[in-house]
Parts: sequence; structure tokens; C-alpha cells
Amino acid sequence: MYIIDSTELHNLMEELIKRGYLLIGPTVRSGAIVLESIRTVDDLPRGFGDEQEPSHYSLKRRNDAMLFGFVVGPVSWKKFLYPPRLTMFKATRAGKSFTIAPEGTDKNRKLAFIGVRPCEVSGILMQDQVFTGGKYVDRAYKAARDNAFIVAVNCTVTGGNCFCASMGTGPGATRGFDIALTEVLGGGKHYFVASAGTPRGEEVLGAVTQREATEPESRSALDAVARAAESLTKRMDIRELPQLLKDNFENPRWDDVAKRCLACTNCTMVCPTCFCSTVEDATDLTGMHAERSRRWDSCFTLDFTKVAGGNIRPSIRARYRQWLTHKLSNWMDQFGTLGCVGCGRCITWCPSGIDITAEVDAIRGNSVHA
Amino acid sequence: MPPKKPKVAVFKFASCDGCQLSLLDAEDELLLVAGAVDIANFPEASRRVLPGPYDIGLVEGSITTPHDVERVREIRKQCRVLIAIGACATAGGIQALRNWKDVKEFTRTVYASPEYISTLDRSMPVGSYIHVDFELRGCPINKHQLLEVLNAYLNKRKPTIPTSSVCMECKLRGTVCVMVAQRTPCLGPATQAGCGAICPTYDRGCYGCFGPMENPNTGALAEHFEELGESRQDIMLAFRGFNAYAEAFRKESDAHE
Amino acid sequence: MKHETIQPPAAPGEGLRLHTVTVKKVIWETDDTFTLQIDLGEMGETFSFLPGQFNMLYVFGLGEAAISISSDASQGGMLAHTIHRVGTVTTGLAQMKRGDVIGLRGPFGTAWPITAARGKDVCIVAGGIGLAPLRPVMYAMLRERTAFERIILLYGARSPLDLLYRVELEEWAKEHNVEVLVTVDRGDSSWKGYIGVVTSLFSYLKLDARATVGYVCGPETMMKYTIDEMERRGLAEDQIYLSMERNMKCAVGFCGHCQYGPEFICKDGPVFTLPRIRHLLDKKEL
Amino acid sequence: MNNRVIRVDQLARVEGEGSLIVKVNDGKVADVKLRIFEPPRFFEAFLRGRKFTEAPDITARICGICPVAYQMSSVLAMEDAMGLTVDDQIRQLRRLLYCGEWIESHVLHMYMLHAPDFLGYEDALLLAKDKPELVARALKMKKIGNDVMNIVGGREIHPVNVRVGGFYRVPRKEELEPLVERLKWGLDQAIDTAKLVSTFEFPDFETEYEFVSLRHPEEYPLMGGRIVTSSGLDISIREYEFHFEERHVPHSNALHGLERGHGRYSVGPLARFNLNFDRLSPLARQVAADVKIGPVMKNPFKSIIVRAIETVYAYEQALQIIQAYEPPASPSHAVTVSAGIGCGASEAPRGMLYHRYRVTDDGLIRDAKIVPPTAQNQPTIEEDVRQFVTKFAGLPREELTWKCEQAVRNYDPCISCATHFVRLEIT
Ligand SMILES: Cc1cc2nc3c(=O)[nH]c(=O)nc-3n(C[C@H](O)[C@H](O)[C@H](O)COP(=O)(O)OP(=O)(O)OC[C@H]3O[C@@H](n4cnc5c(N)ncnc54)[C@H](O)[C@@H]3O)c2cc1C
Ligand code: SF4
Ligand code: SF4
Ligand code: SF4
Repeated sequence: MYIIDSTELHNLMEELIKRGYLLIGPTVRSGAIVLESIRTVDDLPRGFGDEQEPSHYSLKRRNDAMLFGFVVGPVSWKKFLYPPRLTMFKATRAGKSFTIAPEGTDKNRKLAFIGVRPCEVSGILMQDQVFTGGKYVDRAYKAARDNAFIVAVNCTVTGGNCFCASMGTGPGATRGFDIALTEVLGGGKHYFVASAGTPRGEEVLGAVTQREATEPESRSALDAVARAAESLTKRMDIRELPQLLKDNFENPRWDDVAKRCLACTNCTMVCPTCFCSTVEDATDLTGMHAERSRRWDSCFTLDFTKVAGGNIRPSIRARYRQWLTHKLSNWMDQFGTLGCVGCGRCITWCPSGIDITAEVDAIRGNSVHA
Repeated sequence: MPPKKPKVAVFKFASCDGCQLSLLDAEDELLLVAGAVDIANFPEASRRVLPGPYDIGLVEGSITTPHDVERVREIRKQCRVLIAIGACATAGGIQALRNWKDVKEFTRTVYASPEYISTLDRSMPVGSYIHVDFELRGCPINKHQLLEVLNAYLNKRKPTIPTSSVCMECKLRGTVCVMVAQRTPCLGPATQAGCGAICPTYDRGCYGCFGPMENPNTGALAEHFEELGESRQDIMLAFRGFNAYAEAFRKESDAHE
Repeated sequence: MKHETIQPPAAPGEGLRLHTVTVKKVIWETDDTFTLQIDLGEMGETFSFLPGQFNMLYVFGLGEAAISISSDASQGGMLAHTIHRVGTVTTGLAQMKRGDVIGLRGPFGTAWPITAARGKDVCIVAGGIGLAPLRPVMYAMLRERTAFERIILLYGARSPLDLLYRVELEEWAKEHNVEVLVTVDRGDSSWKGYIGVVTSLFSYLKLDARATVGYVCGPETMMKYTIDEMERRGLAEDQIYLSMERNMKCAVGFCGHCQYGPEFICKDGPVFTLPRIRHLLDKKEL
Repeated sequence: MNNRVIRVDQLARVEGEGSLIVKVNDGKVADVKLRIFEPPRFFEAFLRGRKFTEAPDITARICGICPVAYQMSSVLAMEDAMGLTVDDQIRQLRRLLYCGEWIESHVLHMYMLHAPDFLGYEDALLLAKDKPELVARALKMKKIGNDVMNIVGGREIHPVNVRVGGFYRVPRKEELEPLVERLKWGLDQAIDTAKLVSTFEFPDFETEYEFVSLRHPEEYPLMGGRIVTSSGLDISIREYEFHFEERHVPHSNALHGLERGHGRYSVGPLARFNLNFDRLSPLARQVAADVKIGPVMKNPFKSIIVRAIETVYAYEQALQIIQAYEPPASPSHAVTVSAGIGCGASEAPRGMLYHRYRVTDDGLIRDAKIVPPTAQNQPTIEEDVRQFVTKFAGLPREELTWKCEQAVRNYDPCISCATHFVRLEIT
């Protein structure tokens, strides 16, 4: 464990820039903390906090100078590894045939993510599983992922919709980062306790600070995270959850939630683990050039399950059920974990305020097998 | 001999001209379009009129007079593929607001010689009188979508025009939700994508100019508007806008009458 | 579960690479269904597949469709797909002429476990276009006809005009000792065969339940009834295999569209053993 | 040559649906009718009971060619009703948006709708076959106008960013900056365009007009100011309806605008130019001098040159506004709802556009009156055609017909606008 003083955080950022990384981090825009390209510590939301409830988000001023005194915002890191739109290839007609030029993602683009929350680190690991953990590998994802440097920031504050502790993903990060920071502010001091999770993290950290954390310093950091864990108000009871949902394919709660769900897709768009996509084929007016691109899709759209004979999930009830069941049950069969990291984004950004934890509770309550 | 170019015609009914102007506003592509097709009938741009039949007909505007009805039927006969463009042609447009009023009475009081004026009771979408091959939404339509539809028909493929919500576009674009972060009522969750989620990007709520999305849950959205402090009248007006007569929006506005 | 479907390995990243291949022949089987023969060219040397697997076929500018391979797996260099024209891509494929080039990714998915049927009776039940992915099974078994006992093919189509592979059906019956039973939903004046749903054909059969393996492919409802019928006749559920279909974009488990409960049709299927998905079959809007 | 009828059944290259009928008896023009048969859309009727905040979005739909004009006149009228004056930063941003519309609309009209007449083409796409670089340049010039509207307004047709009190969101400096170089280029092209169009062959035709336009204390008129006429009237916008009226004529679905005690009058580029030449920028005046036009210009066919000069002005203004731009602290002023009547007028590319609203204390529109430029110009257009045919009756029929059409197009009439204003006085 090392110490980086808050006034020296810029050294870390500069070191990463020096190593050819483009920095992405939290910054204030349009009344929220979003993830965008940043250059200096001044771009960080110093002194900002947030307030989150179902379908409600507001920024608020903190009365201190915390740099990371907020939780997750509307944007998740997935957009940098798995972009909302990606051209897959371009093709050009040549007589009866055509040639294909794959659109390589920029293999040299190196991104450093500053301030990845523990739940989000887990989210990234889950997408790794999807895109690189099986028989097939998504090369674009892998290239972006290999080039991403992760600076995690442990949570010392929690939001109204956070339930990471239930999912075992936070508020402290245990793996998946290059460097992890814990921000400590108090007693006139403002510093970060830093540790490295990878050799390259070690290297960068070594170039930024030599000062080892004292015992009280490390303890302050651990305490801050522990306090955060205690302050979590939202919980999800995940006991036997995969089976519970399998047993409750028919449950009156699905009808109830169908009345409220707008099928607007917001929950899937903001979720750090949702990975569904569709492809779009385009031609130009001459018919000589074609292009195929991929964009984020959602199991809440009708097109998602259209087949020649009709539609598999015409009702919103079935679409919501698919989403929730995939996250909290089928994911386990597919990837060996639950598909939710407890970040609470889908709760905050659902215009209808549908709360995944409340839906689980309700199903548990209604369950024939409860 | 180069292959014969497909003939494209543009027709106008009651409208603001904005949708067909979208074609002229496609500055980067206009000459390409003109190269790929024969613009056979487009009075806004040309005094040249080639006789039908046409391969593709773009119809803008809503049907508001008995003469319109005849004319649109005739146009249907002339067009192999007929595409309705814009909220007027696909939902009756803003002028469909008169569908809630007594138009005959209006006309009588306004015109010295009402016999000169011939209007139907309602402003109706083109598709309520004839078969339409494709409906392109928007008030106005998005020019990229128009090009995509033309392009798709020329290349015999399905146009890539998603029917999901504006929210999806809003999120794809990385816009912060104005309804959640600013408590601004937004029709995005019930409105079809296509505009690029411009309203939220400009810090205001979507006002529904692309009409209802695929099976929208307008009732749940109206309820949420109430929670945000909107009155019954506000909600009625919100749904009774540029696509007032589109079924889902019409029902929701009537429910808050 | 004694028998699993076969999961052939894939080179990492290969699944997304599109190859160009040449159309050799388009054979119209019926009014709306045709077989597309493809010359794999250079790719033929490395391309191999197992019966039941499918490819993603790409038509320039129009998009991709998942199509099962309907040809003989032992015939390297040449592939056939039997395609029902229903929408954009399948119509684009229908317009192909000899020498035209299309894109191909594959093969994907699981295969029918033919070795599992060695020494046993095989009961194949196909509905409509569902016969296409089962044709490679026939080819494989007929190549070693003696390795199998009875081979039964129950096949249903909408009408006599919709029957696929008519010549081959006769050949299989006449020359290879295959019990071919064909039925149509609607007959016509020329039709002398059975009329009715495919499951009605079971009443003309005696099955040795303990020694029969069942392969089923067709519309979901048809498969459900077929399974009922097979089980009623005592087939063990782990001896029944079926091939599923869903909307599919990527074929490699990334796009999420083809999920069927916990299964990805593209990589866990399309061929499943019945026990693996039986709990899903009755779920509506799954 | 004695009795004939000139008919243009469908007027092309104008916005909307109209026809022209000229009857000549014994070599004399007996009747001219610019028939506007585009069906009315009853805007003023359904504005009733809508929220005052909705006026800019709803009225924009009257015309897809000049939506900004409708938005500007409506917000000015609403702000007048609520007793609000916006600060200069917001006013300049509005002017910028408006310049975008002038550029787009004027370039469209000059090159795509009007120039083909002078060059003998049926449309700009046919013109593009022979002179591709000319049309390509026009499209590029026009796109700059559209992009100004895109960035400031959110989209070019029916912008979404205009509200009573200001904007929903104001652009960041970085968003506007990329326009600078393009506007500079556009400015050069506009100057060149003025030179080009001044070489066209113009019919030797002049007539007397009563010009009407806005007049601003310092600027060439875009928004607000006073209303002035060539006969010396100088009134506030609120006094408009005391001096001007509209009448319904049987052959048209559009009302005819008339000046009380004067009759027909003319609004648009010619009117602005003749009444506000002194307010043009030095550069625009210089260009006018170079192409040898100045007030008072009475040949309506030369309106194309005036449009070019106004385009020069619009590019120049847009450039200056962007170069001086500092985002205002708040994108809009708070509006306190109060009952009242408000009037607003601005200069659409085609001429003065007047809005008047009565708003109730709950912020709903009680009634609305909107007078679009084409309605005001309609009697003048008919008179132009009458005089033109009288003078050139000897021309071959084909040519005379085309020239009559052109005489209508001189006004860039927007028929969609003109008909959407059938007023309903329910008692
Ligand atoms: C594993 C697998 C194997 C298949 N094998 C064959 C085969 O051997 N022969 C054959 O003719 N067909 C087969 N299909 C079905 C075939 O993929 C679809 O009919 C085809 O994708 C339709 O494409 P299209 O562009 O022609 O139709 P579209 O223009 O896309 O429209 C037809 C309708 O089908 C829907 N659709 C899109 N994708 C699929 C899909 N994957 N499956 C079903 N419907 C879809 C569309 O949404 C639309 O509603 C198979 C499907 C799967 C998943
Ligand atoms: S399901 Fe909701 S809480 Fe769970 S990871 Fe996704 S967005 Fe976060
Ligand atoms: S759960 Fe909420 S965010 Fe998700 S689709 Fe339904 S309404 Fe939209
Ligand atoms: S701002 Fe509107 S369109 Fe965007 S996500 Fe929120 S509700 Fe949907």
C-alpha cells in the first residue's frame, strides 16, 4: 500500500498520459457525473456528490473537496470496450463478387479508466467472460480490453440504489484492476491509499509514489470502505435466486411489472453487464458499397425476437421477465455468476422507477416455492 | 445502354413542405440521389414533370379534402412502391388537432363563400385511404432515414428503421436522461426512435414528433408524468401534439381529456 | 445424461470472419424453397462440418441469415443449403446465379450425435424445412448403412407441392431400406399418400422403444407433439434430440438474440438432447 | 394573339401548391389569379387552448422552409405579452440561428429555384448536369446555413432548441468554432454569387411598389424594431393591425394582405433592401455597389441579386456573432406567466411575419393571429403578373408562360405558409 497525496493525483494522470494512455474519467455534464475524456484533476467532479432513488438522480454539492464523493452515473465503462456502434466491415462490389475490408478497431488506442468503481470492475470482468471467455473471442473487445488500464476507486460513499454488497462486488475492489485507490479525507488530510493489482500497475504506481502507507493510513482507508458497506441500505436477497426465478416463470408479479414497464430499454443500455447487440446492413445509393455495423440492442425491443413465423416475446411481461431472469438466473448457467453487479443503474435510470431488488422481493414473496 | 434509372416522384398534401425539403437538405447526397434515380416529379424542385408510372412515390401531407382522397388513390395507381413520409402522412400531422373540433362550423364562420372551401372532417394519414408500403415517421422526417429508405428500396432490402424507443437512441448517444436527472417530462419512452434523441440532447423532454413506438406503454408514462407534477391537461396536451391522431397517443390524450 | 450433442472446437475469433464463396447451382425444390450449392474454393481444404451444423450466409448489402447445411459432410469442397424464401436475405439468396459470390461464416453449433445411434434404430421426424438439417444425417448413415438397424423417416409438409428432395426420398426408401413415411397437411388430386400432421404417422409404426434414437426438427409445436408421441411409445428422453431455431445475429453467443432460457441456440444448440431443454418447451414467450 | 389564357396548373419550385391563371382579352389582361388551393390547416384555430410555451414548436410546423421565422416571431410575441426582454447574448444567438435560415433559404431559392429560370433549365438537378461545380458550390453554401441551425437549434427543419425566454441549451464555444472557417468560405462564395447573378439577363421591367419591412435602430432587420413603409409610415409592431388587414378572396385559400388606405404592398428582400439599405454592413453595401444596384430597386426579377447581398450579410453576421460569442450564464430567462396580448414580428427570408397572441393568466393561448409574408404579397404578385403580361404580351406563349411563372417565383412564395392561416372568428 502506497500513499498518493490528493495534490499529487495529477502525477498519476500524467504518468499514464506519458505512457500513451488517453484518460477517461468522471466529469460533470448536463447535471450528472458522466465518463468522458479528461486531462487533469480539475476535470474530476471535486466536491460533487449525487443523490439517487428509483427514477431519480440529482447532483449535489458536497461540503468537502472529495474527488470521488459520488457513486456510479448514467454511463458505464462498457461503452469504451464494447462501443454502442461499431462498423464490422465494409464491402465493395467487384463484378459478381465483392471484397471485404474488415474495420479493425484502433489497436493502438490505449485508454486508462480513472475511477472505476468496484462494482464496475466486476461488470468488466463479466463482459470479459462473455466476449473472451468462451469458444469464440470478440477481437475488437479483446483489443480494447488489453489496452485498457484500470484505476479503480473503492467506494467510501454509497448511493441510494447501490446494493453491491449483496452481489459481492463492492464497496471494495479485490481484483480486476491495475491500481486501486481509496480516497481518505479527514483530520486536515486528503490522500489516496493505493495498491497495485498487476505488474504494469506496480510499474506505474512505482513511478508515481514511493511513500508506503503507514498502518493508521491503511486502516483509515479500510475503515472508510467498511463504513460504506454498513451504510448500504438497499439489498438483494440472492439465496437460491436462480432456481427461484426458474420456478416462477409464471408469477402474478410479471403482470404487475408489465403495467409499469415502458419497454424503453433504458435499464439494458445503462447496465454494465448487458451485452446484447444487433447488426445493421447498409448500402450506398449506387449499390456498389455495403457496410455492416453492430449496435447495442435490448431484449426489450420487439425486433429482438422476431422470426419468420411471428414473435417469440410479443408482451412486455415476457420481455421484462426475460431480462430479469437472464440477469439473475440464466446468467449463472451461462457464465457461472449472476449477471448483476448491484450498481443500481437500472433502478435510477428506469423512467418508471422499477427496482430490480423490489421485483425480486415481490417474486420471492409471491413465490409458490418460497 | 445503362440500366433504366428508377423513377421517383414526390407528392404533397396538407403539410409544411419540411419533409420533402429534407431531400433537398441532404446536401452531401443530393447529387448522388439525382444520379441514382430519375426525379420524375418533384414540383418543389423542378418544373419538369414526367408522366407515371413511378417506381417509388414519396407522399407528404395528410388527407384533408375529398379531392385529396381521389388524388391519393390515383397516385397509388401510379406508384409501384408508395412511401408515406412524415407525421402528416403517417398520422394526420399537427392539423389533425382539428379532428377534435367541428370543422364545418369553422369553415362556415370563416369564409365568405364556404362553398369554395372543401374539407373533410378529419385530417387523416395517407394509409387510411390507400395501401402504403412503408411509413417513415417524423415531424419532420430525418433526412438520413429518408436516404436509408430510398436506398433500401433501390437495393431491395429492408430499411433499417428501428421502431424502438427514443430512449435507446438517447442512451446510444450518451445523453443524460432529462426525465431522471432534471425531472423534465419526456415522451421518449413512448416515442419511436429516429430523430437521434435531439431534444434530450438539448436539455428538453422529447415531444413525440416521431409518433408512438412499437407497443408503447403510454399509460405508465402518463402516470409517471403525474408523479412529476404534470396536470391532466398537461398530459393531454403532451400526447395531443404532432402525432395526436396516432392511435396510442390519441387514446392516451383522450383518457386525460 | 448419457449422450450429449457434439460440440466441435472452433479457432478463437474465427466465428466472426466472413469468407467469400461461389454459388455453383440453385436448385428449386418447391415454389418457395431452393437448394443453394456452394463451391468453397480454397476454403474447401480446411472447411469441415458435422450434420446439424449451420452457416451464416451473407448477401452483399442485404445481411445474414442462419442456414443449416443440407449436404453430405463427406463431400469436401462442396456445400448445400436448402432455404425457404421468407424475407430479405433469403430472397437475396434466391436470386443468386451460378458464379455469384456470397459471404459465409461457419460452421456453427452442435451436431446430431450419429455415433450414438450406431447399432440402434433411428427415427427421424421432420416438418417442412426441418428436413434440411437432417439430410446430412441421412447421408452419413447411408454411407454406413449396416451400422444402423432400422432407419425411419417421418416427414410432413404443407402440401404435395411443398415436399423437399422427392427423388431422394424415393431413392432412400427403394435402395437403402429406409422406412420413409410422408404426409401432407393438404392433399391434392395427385396425392395418394397420407394426409394429416406428421405425428399421425406414428400410428403406422411399431418402434422398439429401448433401441431407438429420435431426431426431430421442425416448427416448435410440431416438435412438442412429436416428443409426446415418442415418449408415449417409450423412447427414453435422453435418446431424443431436437434442433431449435430463434432469431440470430452473430451465431457465436455475443448478440444475445437466440437465448432460449439459459441456452444460446447458436452455441449450445441448435441440436439439443431433450432432457436439456425439456423444461423449456412448454414455456410460452420464453 | 388576342384572347388567350395562360395557365400554370401547378406552380413549380415554390413551396406548396398553387396555380396561376392569366386571362387576356383583346390583348388586354382581363384577369390574373394566383390560386392557392392548398387546403387550409387551421393553425390559428387549434392554437387556442394550447400552452403559450408550445407556440414556437407548433407554429414552426406552418412552414418547413422558414420554421425559424415562425419560432422567432412567436417567441417575440409571447415575450411581449409577458413583458420580457431577453438580454443581448440570447438575442445574438437568436440572430445567429436566423442567419442560418436566411443562408439556407436564400441559397436554396437563388440556386435551386430561381437561377434555373435565368439559365433556361427546368431545375437545378438538370443544371447540375451541365454545371456541376455551380450546384455543388450552392449545396455546400446551403449546408453551412443548415449546420448553423443544426448546432444552435438541434436540427435544421423545426429546430427544437427555441423557447419563450431563450433557449433550452446554449451551444458551447467549441461547438460553434468549427463553423468559422466555413462561414468565411461561404462569405466569399456569397460575394461571388452576387456578382454571378448580377450578370443574368433581366427583363426590362419595373413597377411601383409600396414596400413594407421592419426597421431596427442599428441593424439590417431580422427581428423586432418598427414597421416602416416606403410611403413613410413608421409604426410600432403593436400597431400593425391598425394599418394592415387581410381579406378573403374566393379564388384562394390564402387571405390577401392589404394596407389600409393603400391597398397592396410588398414585403421581402426588395422591401428590406430598399427601406434599410443604410443598415447593411459596409461590406454588403460595397458588394451592392460593385454589382451596381442600390435603392430604390424596382425590378422584381432582380430580387435574386438582393438575396445574394442579404446572403453576404447573413454570412458576415453569423461570423461576427460566433467570433464574439460567450455563452450566457443561463440559456433562458425565467418567464412569469401573466395574461396579456403580445405582438411579434420578424423578417422571414420571404418577408415580414407577424404574430399576435392573447394569453390567459393560466398560460393558455386564447387566440392567435399570424400573417405570413406570402399572404401579404399575394395581391402584389398578381399585380406584377398583370403588368408584366401587359408589357410583354407579344412574347411567344411558351416563353410568356415561363416568364409569368418566374414573376411569381421572384417572391419565393411560400404557399404552405400562406394557406395555413385561415382565421376562425367564432362568436
Ligand atoms: C440455427 C438455424 C438454422 C436455420 N436453418 C435454416 C435452413 O436450413 N433453411 C431455412 O430456410 N431457414 C433456416 N433458418 C431460418 C432462417 O435463418 C431465417 O428464415 C432467416 O434468417 C430469415 O432471413 P431473411 O432475411 O430472409 O428474413 P427477414 O427479412 O429477416 O424477415 C423474415 C422474418 O424472420 C425473422 N428472422 C430474423 N432472423 C431470423 C432467424 N434467425 N430465424 C428465424 N427468423 C428470423 C425476421 O425478424 C422477420 O420477422 C435457420 C435458423 C436458425 C437459427
Ligand atoms: S442489473 Fe441493474 S444493478 Fe445489476 S448490474 Fe445491471 S444495471 Fe447494475
Ligand atoms: S424496466 Fe424500466 S428501464 Fe427497463 S425497459 Fe422497463 S421501464 Fe425501461
Ligand atoms: S431523456 Fe427522454 S428519451 Fe432520453 S432516456 Fe430519458 S426518458 Fe428516454
